[in-house]
Amino acid sequence: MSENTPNKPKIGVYTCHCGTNISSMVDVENVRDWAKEHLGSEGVIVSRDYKFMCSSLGQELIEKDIKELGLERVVVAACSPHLHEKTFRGASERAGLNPYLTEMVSIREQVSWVHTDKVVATAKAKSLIAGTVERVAQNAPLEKLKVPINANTLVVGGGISGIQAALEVANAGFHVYLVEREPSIGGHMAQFDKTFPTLDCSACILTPRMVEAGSNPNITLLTWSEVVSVTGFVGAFNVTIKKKARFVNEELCTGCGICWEKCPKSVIDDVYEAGLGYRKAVYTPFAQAVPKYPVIDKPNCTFFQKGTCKACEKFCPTNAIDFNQKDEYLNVEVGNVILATGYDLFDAGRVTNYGYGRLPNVFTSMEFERMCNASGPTGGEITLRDGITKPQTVGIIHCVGSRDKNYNNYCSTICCMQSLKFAHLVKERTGADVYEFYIDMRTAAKSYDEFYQRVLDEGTLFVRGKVAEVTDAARQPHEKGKLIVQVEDTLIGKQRRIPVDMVLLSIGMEPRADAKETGKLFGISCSSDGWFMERHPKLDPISTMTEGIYIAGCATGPKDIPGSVSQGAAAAARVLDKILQKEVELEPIRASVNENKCSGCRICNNLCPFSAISFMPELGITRINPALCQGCGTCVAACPAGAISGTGFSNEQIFAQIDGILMGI
Amino acid sequence: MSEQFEPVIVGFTCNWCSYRAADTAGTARVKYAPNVRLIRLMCSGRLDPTFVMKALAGGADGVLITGCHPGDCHYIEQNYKALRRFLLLRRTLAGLGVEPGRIKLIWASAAEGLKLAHEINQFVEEVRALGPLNWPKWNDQPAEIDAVKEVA
Amino acid sequence: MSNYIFYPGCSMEGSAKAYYDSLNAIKGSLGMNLQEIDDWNCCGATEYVGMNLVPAYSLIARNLALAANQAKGIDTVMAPCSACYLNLEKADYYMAERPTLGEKVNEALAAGGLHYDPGSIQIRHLLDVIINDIGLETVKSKVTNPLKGLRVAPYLGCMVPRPDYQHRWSDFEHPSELDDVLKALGAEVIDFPLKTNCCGGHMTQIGPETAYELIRRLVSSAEENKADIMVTVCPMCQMNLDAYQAETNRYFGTNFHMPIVFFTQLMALAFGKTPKEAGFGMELTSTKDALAQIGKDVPAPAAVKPGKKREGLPMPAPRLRKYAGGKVTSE
Amino acid sequence: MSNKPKFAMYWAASCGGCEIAVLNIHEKILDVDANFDVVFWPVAMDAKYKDVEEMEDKSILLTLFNGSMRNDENEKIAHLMRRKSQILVSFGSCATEGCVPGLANLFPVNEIMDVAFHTVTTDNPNNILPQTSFEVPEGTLHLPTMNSRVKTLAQVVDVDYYMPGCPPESHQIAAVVDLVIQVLQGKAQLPPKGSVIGAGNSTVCDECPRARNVKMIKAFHRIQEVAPLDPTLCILEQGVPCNGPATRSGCNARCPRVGAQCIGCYGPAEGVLDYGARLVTAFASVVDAKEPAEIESILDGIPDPTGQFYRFNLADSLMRASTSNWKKNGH
Repeated sequence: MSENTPNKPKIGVYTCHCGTNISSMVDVENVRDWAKEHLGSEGVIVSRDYKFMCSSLGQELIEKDIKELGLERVVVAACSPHLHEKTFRGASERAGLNPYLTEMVSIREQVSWVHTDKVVATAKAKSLIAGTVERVAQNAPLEKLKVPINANTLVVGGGISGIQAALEVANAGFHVYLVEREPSIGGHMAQFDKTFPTLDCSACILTPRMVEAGSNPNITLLTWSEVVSVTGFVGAFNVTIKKKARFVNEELCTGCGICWEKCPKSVIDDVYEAGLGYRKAVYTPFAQAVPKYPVIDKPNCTFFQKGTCKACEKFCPTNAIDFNQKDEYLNVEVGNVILATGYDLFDAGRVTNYGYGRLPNVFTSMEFERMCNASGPTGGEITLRDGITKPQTVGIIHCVGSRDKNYNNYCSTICCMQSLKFAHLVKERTGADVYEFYIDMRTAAKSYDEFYQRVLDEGTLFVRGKVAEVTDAARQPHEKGKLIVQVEDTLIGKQRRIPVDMVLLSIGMEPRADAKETGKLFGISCSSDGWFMERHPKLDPISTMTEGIYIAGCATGPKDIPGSVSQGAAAAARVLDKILQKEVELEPIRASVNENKCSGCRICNNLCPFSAISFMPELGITRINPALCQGCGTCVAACPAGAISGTGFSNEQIFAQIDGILMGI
Repeated sequence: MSEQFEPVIVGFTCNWCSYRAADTAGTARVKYAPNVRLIRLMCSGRLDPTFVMKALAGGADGVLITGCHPGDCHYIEQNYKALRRFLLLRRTLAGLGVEPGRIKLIWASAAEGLKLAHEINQFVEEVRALGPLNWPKWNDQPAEIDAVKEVA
Repeated sequence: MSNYIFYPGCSMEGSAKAYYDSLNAIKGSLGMNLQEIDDWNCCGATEYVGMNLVPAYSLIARNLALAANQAKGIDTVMAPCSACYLNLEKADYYMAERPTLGEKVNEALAAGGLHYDPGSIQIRHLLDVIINDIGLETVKSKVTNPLKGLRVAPYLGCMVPRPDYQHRWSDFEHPSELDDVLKALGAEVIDFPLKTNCCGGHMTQIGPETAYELIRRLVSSAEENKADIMVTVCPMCQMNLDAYQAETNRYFGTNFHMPIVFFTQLMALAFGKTPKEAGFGMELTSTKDALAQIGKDVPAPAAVKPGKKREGLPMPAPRLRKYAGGKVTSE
Repeated sequence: MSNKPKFAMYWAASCGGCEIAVLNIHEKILDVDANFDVVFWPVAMDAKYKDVEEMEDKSILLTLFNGSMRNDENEKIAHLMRRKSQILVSFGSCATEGCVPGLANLFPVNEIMDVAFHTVTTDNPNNILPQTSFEVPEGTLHLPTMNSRVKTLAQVVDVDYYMPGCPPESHQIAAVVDLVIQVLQGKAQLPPKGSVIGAGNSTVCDECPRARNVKMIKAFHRIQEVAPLDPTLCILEQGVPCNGPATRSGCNARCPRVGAQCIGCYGPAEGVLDYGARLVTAFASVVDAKEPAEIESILDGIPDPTGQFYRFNLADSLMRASTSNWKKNGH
């Protein structure tokens, strides 16, 4: 029933030498002549070879044949289609042939480069070509799908990466909805004291950007908010955003701060102060918060819990406190989405042998950031938990939770530099001796290694080895009352016990705990590590498999600030490119349902992760939305009635290719 | 060509992981057995059991199906659907006397050129050990009565 | 009543009699019904598996096979001794993980008409059973005289929480189970940093200096943390820290006095049993001061009647021997 | 002899159900008689092959040929009827896709013989097997020779139309008879050669009144294990393998309507290359599991997938027969 059509289309076969890359292992001339003789019956009317098919001359060869010989199909046997499919389809198109009537055969990556017997390799090349010749005869001309683009953009996550992305798009004159979970934008960067390697004050460089984002008329700032549902597709997403009740009327509030001065209830601040400091039940996370409006932390608010207090309401000069405020749900239409949802910090408590949570003077890197910060709980004083004692010796442990098969295999990339920064700050402010316990030093970015050298010169002591444990169990008198770092110094090949007063754990980054759900919400996937997955890890690191959804910053993997900023900007550039095109072109590889054949059995209904498949109860049949369809073909292969067909990879094409490949047998 | 039996194997790859794994193997000049001829699909989820049957009935001695690692599918989770089909297909073919060892499903990420090459070599050996399948070319064109041998 | 197949192991009848007695003293109130494995044998302790796997595992698996036969609906074999527990776990785990080993072992068992399918029975330590089956609430409810003011150092030793094949323990560096039980008894539990460090095991026999150092670390850390008494779940640990403490003092010229008992002994006390019932008095490092903290007295050790002094050499004197040459070789 | 167009029907390897189905068209049978001159219909009237052989080629207008190609006699007559008929209809599942006789292709012919003549149900002490020729005083007697493999009619001769069903539904037969008569009267056109007639071009679900939802199946059951079957809900959804989704419509969902799963007698839908493959992918698609072990255990609910998927279609499937069939027959 799939048997080849009686009158074959005119096919041209072009075999590339690729210099000697192919011809050294495949007898190209022989292939050329064979194709003419043996595939003539299959419609091949011309077969040529050329040194470099992808060169402009090579392409012209094809264009000329299309025009003069009226070729209806083109097969190029050369490298992988992932390299040059666009090239040759472009050539065909210039010559007036629908690009989707041109196919490539990979006889370099799949033949000449991986085999060693020229006879066998040539034979394999022939059978692959035969397969593609049969296939291409079944190809149908296709048109790219065009979808109009809504110029509004959604940016999820108000860290530095999201802020950057939002500003770029807004400054280009398009509207942005910037959604942030916390009461203020700023993200992790707002918590840091200094940034490596320049030692700029983090707040000083971040605040202006935050203010800009807060005041830009093209940016609708939605803090204390979360995206709850996403429907639609590239160009026309429909997003529902939950605005959690602030219990503060933003119209009336001036951010004067009287409410949190008067609020009697202070709460340990686990988010911004990393558990090292306190905040009130009504609060803004930090002084430079954007927006300036506070939120009331319901579970901790005396009024909400006990029914009395209302101190904030009493003292508010503008009556902005509103205990009756409810969660709101906002519906927005956007054309593109940028996810910059950032990272979670590794829970140091999981590495029990480092004693975090048990041994008071073991701190995490974020705790230390807050401690160093002039606006932090100790006003920038570096002390032990008691808040008084200055440490004489400090041990900094690298790779806590990273590069360790018990926790995370990956390198968190920033810990080395962050640890060096800490070493510098400790020396600068306390003059204490500092030990860095590292597995490898990774300072590979602009002026990072120089900073390493600087810290070396400052006299920080480096011990190469993975710390086995941090304990307070002294073995020798001089260890008494200290924290002992037990480590194998791999450079001298000895076990060492180094007594210190304070231990800093350079904890790694982890994907957000809810990254998977977020991924599902936006129809993108996570890698096995849990980070959002790029369309291509090298060549397309900020777009995803779902058209119109872009990812930036640490949501895609551990990154430093420059990396996050550039990704934010890059994602914005992609979005602008889409917006300015006014419509997107989608690859026309799509599935469609033959409604006469569809019996509405609904076998396919649970197969599409992009929810392109929907059942029409009134018609008793299933339909596929071409704009949502990503072209994977799973439903095509699944339809028991053979009612679903897929362009580009139709049954007929694959059947023919199988026949062709097995022709010689 | 050596004397030993050289199996003919048809392979199906997804466009994103395993086909790129083949590219990676090529770029790295990893050498592997030439017995497998790859057919590119967009996703292992596209694999219709008919493809496998057609290949075997058409003279292939084995069929290799490759896709992205579970959890890494570029279409989120379609490789799981390929897995389910593969498992039921293997049972069905066993009922027709096709040794389960003749069809194999492997996961290979774009980076795993070496792994793909290794898996291909291994599979070729496995099929070689099973020997030729050479399914009969059924003489379908309505013809004169074909000679029937005495039985019983 | 929750039923368990019970594997006491050799030490319970010897060096760890206090463990045995105290367990018997409390099992009733905890509603534990223990069916001892008939005709059980030694688990091979810590050395044998290091020498020759098949016989070692066969020795262990024999107990498992017996237990499985005896099970009759009981799915758990409980061992109070850490070494026994670990050995049984090991055998069960590796017989499954290495089928060939499993076959060899079963071959050996077959000689005795036995067979064991790994995984067919649960292997659990007494502490695990008390925490997860009986539950802390029950334990609390049985406490009649809480151990108020007694500072205890909970010491598990290395064999219980590691390698933890079945993921039964809260953590393999700092598990909290023992602490929780002792807290439930009303004792003041110190955060003992070395709770899973090694006691030296049989190094006391083959490299005493090494063992002494390990013992020293444990005892001194317990003292530093102002513990009145150390509590363990392991006969080996108890033996090393108790019996070799004096040796250790002598070796380092220190003067540690850190009694160490089994957690079941303190449970028994807290449940209102007498120190004697709780198996006190058998330890070598006196628990007198410790028990004084909770107003208890240590029963006088059963008077050992002086054995009659042996005279002469323990072995027969060398006899003159003549050789063919007729030459005397020794006198 | 009248000059009415001639009609013939033949019965090759089949059960006779097709004939019954034709008679089941009730009074319509009279139209057949009124419009046709029935020249050859072994089951209904006496006729000899040589009578047919003597007819002019193409002298029979319509032949409904049922039954599969099991032996050389079947094939001879197939060729004969092809020569003599203008319109040759592959009538019923046996002729069209091999049907149950086609399942013989799972075994070598000699095994089938053994089962038929050597099993306990057959008292055959002297191992007597039918011979294809046998000498008697009067001369040589002949029996048809078994083909190595059961074939469909179209695999032997050129076929004009296909009419699926085991047997074809009588209302469909009636419809076809009507059509041909109308064509004779010049009121209608014959469909293009090679088309399937007397059937729908969707699948059974299209005609099935049962409610259908998204399917997530955790276990497959045999129908008798699911009692009571929800009379209003899709049978497959209730875990009973129902071939409806892949089976050509036209029977008006006869079996599902009366609470039995579709077993697929109408064969594949239009344009489908392999019927079984459609069911493999359909059933696999609704399995609700991701872990290989769980998937396998769910699939265990379909104990004989090959039989489930190829009960009617084996002889016309891509594979046609099992290796044991063609290997043992030294294909």
